[in-house]
Amino acid sequence: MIRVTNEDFNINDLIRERKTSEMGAMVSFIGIVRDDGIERIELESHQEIAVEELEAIRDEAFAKFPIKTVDIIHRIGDLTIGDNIVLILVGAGHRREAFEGCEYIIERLKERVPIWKKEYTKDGERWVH
Amino acid sequence: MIRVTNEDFNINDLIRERKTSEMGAMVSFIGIVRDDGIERIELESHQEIAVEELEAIRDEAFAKFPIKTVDIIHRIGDLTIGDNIVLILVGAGHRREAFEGCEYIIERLKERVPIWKKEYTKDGERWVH
Amino acid sequence: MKITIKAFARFREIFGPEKTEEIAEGSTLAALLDSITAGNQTARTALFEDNGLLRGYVILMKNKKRVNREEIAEIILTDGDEIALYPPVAGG
Amino acid sequence: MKITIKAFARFREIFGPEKTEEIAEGSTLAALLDSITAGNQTARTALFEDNGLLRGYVILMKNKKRVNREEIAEIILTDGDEIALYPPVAGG
Repeated sequence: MIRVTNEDFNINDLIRERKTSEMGAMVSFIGIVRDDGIERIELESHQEIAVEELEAIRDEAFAKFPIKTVDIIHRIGDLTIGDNIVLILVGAGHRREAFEGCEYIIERLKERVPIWKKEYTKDGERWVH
Repeated sequence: MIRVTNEDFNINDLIRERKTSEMGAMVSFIGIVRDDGIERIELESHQEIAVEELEAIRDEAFAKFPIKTVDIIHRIGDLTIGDNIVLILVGAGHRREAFEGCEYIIERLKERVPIWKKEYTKDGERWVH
Repeated sequence: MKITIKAFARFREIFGPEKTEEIAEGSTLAALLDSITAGNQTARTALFEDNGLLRGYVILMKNKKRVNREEIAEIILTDGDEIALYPPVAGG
Repeated sequence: MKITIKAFARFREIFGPEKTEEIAEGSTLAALLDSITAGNQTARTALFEDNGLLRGYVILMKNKKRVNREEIAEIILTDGDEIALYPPVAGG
């Protein structure tokens, strides 16, 4: 599942849905709104392209690593400290490829998926680069 | 939390409990019983030493990486295909150290924590080495 | 001919989220960028260096495909094309 | 003196989970291992190579601390010591 959404995610449910008998390892990455002196953030995407780009990254991960499942959920909209931003869940037969696949996806996501973040502090606002 | 237990774990709850405002990344590893032609497995530990060794590995991870939280839950007892075996959850300010900490812990766990696994197949049983 | 311009994040605040620009048939992408920044110093500074080169971080999409920045002076637009303007991405 | 032996996994199946071995005062760890495998070929083969050396994968714990395998002939046991026998671990 690839999703760019206002909704939060439930990692338990997703793990349960994704498990298959050939899966020995699942690695998840969760990005969270960290308190860097901010009050809240706003996430904006070019929705359609963001989904396409995430699908392309997923397909690259499948081609590069012997992994079984990939899910990527990226939230947009108003978020506050402690809120989930992104979930990447990779299932594989063995741990190494699950870790490698998950790291590959988050690195590529940060490089090229059209999602932007604006931070609101008590002194004003700024786009994150 | 370091635990060697018969009980299953709930990753959602653990993530919620562990989040702090300084945390930007959480990486989890879940080991699962994979179908390698087996019917079930039995996990045995030297409970007291296993917990001590996991605590030592946690402390090493804290010393090596700038991470904020570490939880390790390893199950013992009878498990079947698809059951969770182990959960490692690492929280950090940034993604790199969360991934590195989590991988460090699972590698060390496999090397030296006194836990053993017996596989039951339709043809018999064998200790995993 | 009509070209749709979509802009996001910081560029959305400068150019507006979406507008239609009327330019001459056969115009290049470079000409379109000149056109939408003409007489607007903030817009011009957002996209271009002082020397007139496209800023290194600007990402251009033509009909949902990323454009090679070296080719903006050669890319001929056609009626109905959609150009998206991205500032540096910051997801995750 | 009395030494407690705990054995795990495959070694538990061979030696039993826990037993008390009565050996002479001042015995070494090597002597204890000889004693618990005496007359039991399965037990002996589990811990030792044909040439009498401790198998490379055997892990010995003395009072919950890992023993350096090079030193088993020098380690003098005392009454109440606990020795644990581990086959190769396989957690995770």
